[in-house]
Amino acid sequence: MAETIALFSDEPVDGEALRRIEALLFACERPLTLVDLQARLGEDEALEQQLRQLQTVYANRGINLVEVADGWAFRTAPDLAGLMAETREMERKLSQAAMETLAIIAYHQPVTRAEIEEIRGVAVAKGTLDILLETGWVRIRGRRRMPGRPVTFGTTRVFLEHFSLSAIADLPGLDDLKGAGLLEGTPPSGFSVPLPRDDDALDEDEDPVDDDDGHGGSDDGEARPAES
Amino acid sequence: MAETIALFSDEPVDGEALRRIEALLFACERPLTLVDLQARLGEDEALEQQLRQLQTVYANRGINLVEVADGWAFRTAPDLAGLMAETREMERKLSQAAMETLAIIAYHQPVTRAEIEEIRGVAVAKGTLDILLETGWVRIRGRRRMPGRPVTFGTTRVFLEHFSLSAIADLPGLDDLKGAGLLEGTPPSGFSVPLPRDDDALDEDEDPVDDDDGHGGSDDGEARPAES
Amino acid sequence: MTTVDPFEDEPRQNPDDQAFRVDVEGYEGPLDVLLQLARTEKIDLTRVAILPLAEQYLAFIARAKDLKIELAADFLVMAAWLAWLKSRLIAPDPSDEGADAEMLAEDLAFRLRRLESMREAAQQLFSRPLLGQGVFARGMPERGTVETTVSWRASLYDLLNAYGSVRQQEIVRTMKMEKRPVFSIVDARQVLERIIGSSAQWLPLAALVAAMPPGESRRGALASTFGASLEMAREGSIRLRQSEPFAPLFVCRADIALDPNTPEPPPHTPPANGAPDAGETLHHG
Repeated sequence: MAETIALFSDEPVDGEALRRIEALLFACERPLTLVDLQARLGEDEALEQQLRQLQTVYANRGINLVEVADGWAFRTAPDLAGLMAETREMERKLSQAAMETLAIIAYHQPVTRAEIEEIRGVAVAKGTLDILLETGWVRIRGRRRMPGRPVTFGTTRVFLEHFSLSAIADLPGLDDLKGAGLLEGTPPSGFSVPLPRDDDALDEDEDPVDDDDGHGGSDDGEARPAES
Repeated sequence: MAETIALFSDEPVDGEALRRIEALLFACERPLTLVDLQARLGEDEALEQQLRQLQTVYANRGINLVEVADGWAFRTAPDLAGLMAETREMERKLSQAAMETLAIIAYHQPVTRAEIEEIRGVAVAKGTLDILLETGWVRIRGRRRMPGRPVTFGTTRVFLEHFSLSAIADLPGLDDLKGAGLLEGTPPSGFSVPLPRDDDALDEDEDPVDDDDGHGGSDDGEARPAES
Repeated sequence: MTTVDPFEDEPRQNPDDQAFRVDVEGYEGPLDVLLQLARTEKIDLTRVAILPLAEQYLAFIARAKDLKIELAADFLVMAAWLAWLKSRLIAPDPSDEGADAEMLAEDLAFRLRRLESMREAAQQLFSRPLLGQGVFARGMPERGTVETTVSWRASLYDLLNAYGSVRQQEIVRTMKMEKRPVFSIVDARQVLERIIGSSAQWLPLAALVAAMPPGESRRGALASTFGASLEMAREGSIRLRQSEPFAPLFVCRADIALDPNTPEPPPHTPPANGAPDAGETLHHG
């Protein structure tokens, strides 16, 4: 790809003049107009042509010579802008609401938004589910076969990796939670901590997320089923 | 004078890689080290060769690719300095004493104040060292493990950058001075030839500057990251 | 020689001798003077040519003394030392080591060469293409856009803790329900009025308690029912009868209780199985 280093055509080239223009434009902290350049280089009728030549030299390069509103300047080639982009990692903590929702999804999956709300006893903000989907820890598994066909949520492999679980069944059960002091008091009868599973097989009352519903499997808040 | 645009020899050229390196180095006013570049471009064994190729491309241009301060940077060609009158920074007028002291620190580092004074044959005014520290060219490296635990001085990356040195080993005349034994202690003592080093590793007889001794801000100006 | 530096401190005042002051101010200590002398006298420092240099220095000091210039101590120390060195170099004392003087001379020459080399180095350094003077960096550095990628942090403990706190609410909720035995006297009275009002005979209080809505604490229902019946009896709308202490209580509408045709409540027979009856429970309540 040697052609990224453009060459001049047959037109006469004053290499020394190009060097000087190049250096001036490089070192100056603002774009230079023809007048600016002439003030520093001396009057030269060929200046504009030389600028065009220089522009050709840099046409396919990592930096381009561009004419901006207030003069001429070097700029990074637009297609390389991504290279300049600096990615900074920012660590963020999940909110308590998001942690609780995540925990409910982990234990009770596949679970619908309404079911999460029933367990939490408060509504789940749409943003909370969006954040959980963004973490990559939560995924939409399918749709519950019931009126409104609400989507069901489950956890992902990334979730297991992040929390260093070899399998979702490794989440501690009721006795472990009590033993760790995370649950206190006597649970009422019928209180249980489910043994979670996160495999891809759909439950009997789960349908795959259809392509034809046009919602791309988002949790769009669509079809929030009647609360129990 | 088309030859101002240097061409490659027969060696294979990855034009796209050169574009990317060019863009990165052009965007930054400070030198980028190989590590900096690899952080943005990904590991590539050819990087150093590509830098040399790019250096060749720019060899006769108004802007040159130079090795400076353990990194690479684009700089205007030295012969065009006269053109840059308006861009020129206010020159720091250093006294002869300060310039000499700087040279002694550069060539003899790590060096204590007493050693500087021995070489100069005269006391070093406190202000002289303060000025040098303020320029960012000199830093306090550590403490000499000897009675009084005097601080040792050395130079910084900013020093290399300012004086267009690729590394401390590039100090002008260093080899001659070494050959003449002028970097040694006094001759009758007959010590081995020490070479100046500006890396952070402390000498055997150097200690780190303690926090508790109140000389805070010891390493100011030192080793600022290459990218701004 | 590291103690005083007259030339880096305040310029010394020698108003009497302007010319010499100007001359001397360029020097930084005795080594500097020696170096300058070597230069002006073209004395080659690479060879041991200390003798002529020492003579030059001594002459310099003598001239300063003639001009009554107060010289810093280290200038004088150097002069004394050079005078001694000169005498030893010219006429080595066989008793002490003559080689010593030559070594000291070489030492001094080394120091001078070293200082000179640093001066040259400084000059070379500052004649390099200095950034911002001889070479220039990009005037308009381009800052890349900063993309922030969020990495979410949560530990397994956070997760379990959150789950625990959610499910804990369930446990607390259930326990609260158990603690809610509120069946008020007003409620009991409504039920009593309905049942007694439609009944034309004496009714055991225990039966009335049993008729209270289910799901409430029996003990609470008993207390409320008893309280309501006492209230109604006080108002005269019902009559209460108990054949003996701890015997079951019977309740009847006042008008019917007064009717001689109304059958009397059954006589008390203490329960053989010891099951608590209404009266007994009342005493405990």
